[in-house]
Amino acid sequence: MPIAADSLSLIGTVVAGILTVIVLSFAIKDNAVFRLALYLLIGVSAGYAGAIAIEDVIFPELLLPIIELLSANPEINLVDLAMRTVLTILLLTKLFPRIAPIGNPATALLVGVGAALAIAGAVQGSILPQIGAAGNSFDTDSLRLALLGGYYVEGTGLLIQGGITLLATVGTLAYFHFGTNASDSESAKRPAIMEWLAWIGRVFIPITLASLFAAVLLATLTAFIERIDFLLNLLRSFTAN
Amino acid sequence: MTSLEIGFIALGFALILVFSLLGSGRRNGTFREIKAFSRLRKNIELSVEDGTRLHVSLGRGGLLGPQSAAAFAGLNLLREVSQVASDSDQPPLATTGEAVLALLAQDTLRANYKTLNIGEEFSNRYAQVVGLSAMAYSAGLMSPILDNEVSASALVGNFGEEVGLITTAGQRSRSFTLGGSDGLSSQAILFASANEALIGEELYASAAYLGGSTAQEASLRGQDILRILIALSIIGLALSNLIDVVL
Amino acid sequence: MTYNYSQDPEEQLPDWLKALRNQQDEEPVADETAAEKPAEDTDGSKEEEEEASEIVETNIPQESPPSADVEEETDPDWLAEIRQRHQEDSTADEREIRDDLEDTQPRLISTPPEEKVEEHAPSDEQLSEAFDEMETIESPEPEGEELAPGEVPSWLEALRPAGADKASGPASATQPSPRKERKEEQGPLAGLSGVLPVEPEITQIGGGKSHSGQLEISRIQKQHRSTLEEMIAGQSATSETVSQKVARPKPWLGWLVAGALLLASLLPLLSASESAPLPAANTVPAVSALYDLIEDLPQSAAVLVAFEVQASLYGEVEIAALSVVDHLVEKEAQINIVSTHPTGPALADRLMREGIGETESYLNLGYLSGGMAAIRHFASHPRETNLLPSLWNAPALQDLETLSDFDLLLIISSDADDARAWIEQVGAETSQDMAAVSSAQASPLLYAYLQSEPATLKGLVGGIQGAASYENLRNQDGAARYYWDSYSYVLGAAILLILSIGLYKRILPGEPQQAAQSEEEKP
Amino acid sequence: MSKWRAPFSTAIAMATGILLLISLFVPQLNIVRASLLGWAILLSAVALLLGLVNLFQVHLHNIRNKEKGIYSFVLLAGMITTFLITIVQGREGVLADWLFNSVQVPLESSLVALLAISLTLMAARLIQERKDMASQIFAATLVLILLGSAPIFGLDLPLFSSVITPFISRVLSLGGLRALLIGVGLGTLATGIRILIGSDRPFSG
Repeated sequence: MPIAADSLSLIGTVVAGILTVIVLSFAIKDNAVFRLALYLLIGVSAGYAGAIAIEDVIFPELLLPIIELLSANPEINLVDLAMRTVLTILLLTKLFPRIAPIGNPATALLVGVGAALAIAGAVQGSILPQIGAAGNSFDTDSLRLALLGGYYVEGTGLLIQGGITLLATVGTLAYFHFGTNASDSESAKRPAIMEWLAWIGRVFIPITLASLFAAVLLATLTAFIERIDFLLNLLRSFTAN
Repeated sequence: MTSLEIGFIALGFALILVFSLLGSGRRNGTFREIKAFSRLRKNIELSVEDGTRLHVSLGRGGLLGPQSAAAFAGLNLLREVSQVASDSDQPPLATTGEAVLALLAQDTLRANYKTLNIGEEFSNRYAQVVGLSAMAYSAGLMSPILDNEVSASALVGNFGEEVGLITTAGQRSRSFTLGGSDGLSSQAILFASANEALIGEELYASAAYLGGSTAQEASLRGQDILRILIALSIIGLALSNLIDVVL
Repeated sequence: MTYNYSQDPEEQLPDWLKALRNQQDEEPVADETAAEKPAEDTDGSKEEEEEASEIVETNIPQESPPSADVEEETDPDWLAEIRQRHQEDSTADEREIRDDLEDTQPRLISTPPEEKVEEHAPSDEQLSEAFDEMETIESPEPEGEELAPGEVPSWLEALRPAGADKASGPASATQPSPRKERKEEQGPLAGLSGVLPVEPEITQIGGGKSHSGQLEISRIQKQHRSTLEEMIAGQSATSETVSQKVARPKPWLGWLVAGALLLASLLPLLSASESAPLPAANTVPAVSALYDLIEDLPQSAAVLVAFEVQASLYGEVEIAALSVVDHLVEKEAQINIVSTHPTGPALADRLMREGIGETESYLNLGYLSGGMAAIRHFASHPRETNLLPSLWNAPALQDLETLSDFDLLLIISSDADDARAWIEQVGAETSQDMAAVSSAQASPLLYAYLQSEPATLKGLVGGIQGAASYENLRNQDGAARYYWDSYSYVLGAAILLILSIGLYKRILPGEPQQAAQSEEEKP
Repeated sequence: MSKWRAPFSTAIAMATGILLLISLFVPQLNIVRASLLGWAILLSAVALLLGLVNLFQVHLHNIRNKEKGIYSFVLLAGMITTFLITIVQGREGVLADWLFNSVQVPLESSLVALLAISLTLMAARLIQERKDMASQIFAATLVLILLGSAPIFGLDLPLFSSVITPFISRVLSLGGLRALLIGVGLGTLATGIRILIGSDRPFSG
């Protein structure tokens, strides 16, 4: 049905255009239609996510094996399937506040898995690689080349850059030091050297945050242009017709 | 995993356990001031006094990833907040953008209601999923904040750039917003727009600062030690690399 | 900020740790306070501080009668005090109503001591006494050196609940022991009559100790009073309150920003101008590195694309990704797409169909549910995951058993966390070459991974800027070139707006300054 | 009830977490890892459905109590329609695809576009209202980075684009970024450990 598909596509573009205008209208004034659009988004995205969860996970991982078990498929791992079923049932008790605590073991399992993955992820992904990277703040490969080639000005530049990066890293780390030796809030300051390094951190943290903020701003500005271009093209296609 | 990774994790375990056992938080005195927490307390207190609603938003980080830790930090905060405000005229509202988190938030609130002997007043609606995508989540939070249904919001968990819309709503309605996220971009947005922002690992200290357990305080002590070791390693590595080049 | 000495943090220690810790306490502390006092706490003044502040929460247990959860739900002192105050207020309210309906005789409810205490909880008169008490406690504060200022923070000072005031005041400093006994009321000893004297609670609340009965101050008046006190409670409190009430943004500023950005983006789009210079090729090493990676791919290389794009930033990431994906298609790479976002596969289809115009040269493996856990699982056992199994039997994928069998892993991501998850999890399993195309917002963070040691990310194209460089490298104009002028103008407008709105009040004389954030610890 | 249950759940969380952590570096335990992760993935999908039910309950309650009834009605209508269509047709079905591409994507993209306006205003207000050192450094850095991010009104500012902005992003901000990443990592590690030693128990309802 190519015609129907075309009409659907056209309607879709118009609907998308209207929704875009409605959302952007919030910049002028908060309004009821904007709120309606928000609620529509919540509903549609939730419905979509729920359907995908059933289609891609719950059906193949739970329902299908049960169906296969009922049709006497010998390859089904009974223990595994039993665990899946029990855990699912336990979790479903959370729907009913009175019996919800029965489902705690299921959420506890999720929490345990989450904690383990968090620990592994933090160490493998953030802490150790960044320690390695910060340890190489002086970019030794380039520095070696610069010194070998007699580029002493560049070499000095690399040294200064490395020094700044190193100082920023250590200063920022020191900023987060929680403990103090004071016994009351009046004098609750970090140990002296930490306090000194933390001051450096206080200079570098806003610089880092500003660069991150700038990146988000640039991303959203691009998205803004893309939306305006979309509206412009929609308008053009109407005027052309 | 390499032996270095295993060693680091083991060291983390050991430090937190040792500090927990020693109860070091008491012995060593204070932690540095984090103004965000002082102001959050003030707002909790005002909210309870005024009978207005507190809002704790736990973010949208799933449990099956590193974001789970930020979510757990948010749950700890929720626990502390709900202990004081659950039986007020307007019990606190917990919102999430992740279904598992909503279940945990319900568990947390339910436990507190039971403790306060008002278990029958608990409703699953006090811990809501407000949207299941990043933007839907912020959309779900904008309305109640814009309509002044909450007097103060603590956004503690995993957020992305959408947090900017939430804080914008907070600015428009002039409600207090404290924000802490494990995402660095969202930390930057929160720094620029929230009344108070938690930067870096301050987010994970929220429970300890609001009166958490020995282990929570011990973990701050442990983090301090690990951080010093890390800083020393970084300096040592950098200098040894440098000496290696120069020689 | 002062750490709360006064709570009983051990309550939340895991049971096994508690047991260990109890074993560790060598001192034969006879009473039930043993578990609360660290054995190594020898500093006398500290002890006093602890005791003093612990006394503050003397009345807490009465508010939370022991229940199944109590062992792990101990209030921190400040929260407990607020709640206690609140509950006292509501109790007083209830009493007022009851008094109206029935006689004024206090009814003693039978069993639990806590409830008895509530029955003795303040009437208006008692509240007023308590309020007076508050004054008497607050004023001598400087002289009570054993009560360190940090022990009872100033914010709490203003709202100190009646019972707590009594307990923490000089009078109660002479009777520290009841507090310790009461503390155990919440623990495993709850209910043991020999351990839990009820009377001190009653005497404290019931108020034999009240100093005066001058004014009858109602609850509301008391609230007003405390709010007023709070307002004048000192420099720091004032600055906090002021900074909290940041002015609401003026609506016309929103219109101005929206209008200016709209104009700045529209003008170049309308005129189809392409005058703004693109970033020079080869100036961004990370972009060149990705270009080289793709350029060096063998014929019909197998590329795994982790498409971690959320619908919200699809528009921006599409601009960044088009040129790179087009390059892959040009190199006749076999593109296999996977996503841990439910919406990822649909967006990937959209990119390939609408953006690239390809429907054949890629396989959409679908949605990988389970976030980072699933990535880890997928990285180690790609064939065992829940991705459409039939696709693995496709000729292009038949020989691929592990992720190392792919020639390249390209992460297309709108969010740094998602890209991070792939870098961390795949990096832990294989030494696979990884590169990323990301939204501009994710690129500073991913840059840190580009520079990490060993480098976990080999190349990166971030946002429209990265794409513009990439197009320049390929010598082919694309989406980035199309939007580049608009981008340039919108950026200019944004900078102008930020500076002009931000600075106009400073430049114009006589404008009152808005509330300023204090200059304290905020980094 | 939870008196006996909390220790049991705590034990489960501890055992699961520790087992999974060990299995992450003992290849022989791959089967354990695969099973645990498989169950967790299934459970989070089931939880997502519970989340949907929660959303449904909340908004049904709103409709019944006539609190923002029309909004809640739109939400539920959108949710049920999308859910049913996507379940029946599959993700690639015409209507499901239409709903996704014509409703969800434009709404989300437009909210990000709206965010551009919000962020611009946010930065301006920060300069306007905050006088502390951190905010001033933040504002100055932000403007300097933006000036070198692309040509401004079509004009390239070489000092910014090739010197200042790269220096800020690759030197000045990089050190702080690393430390922030390490800090978040440390917080994550500590939080995870507290759960595995049974101290934090977010499931004990």
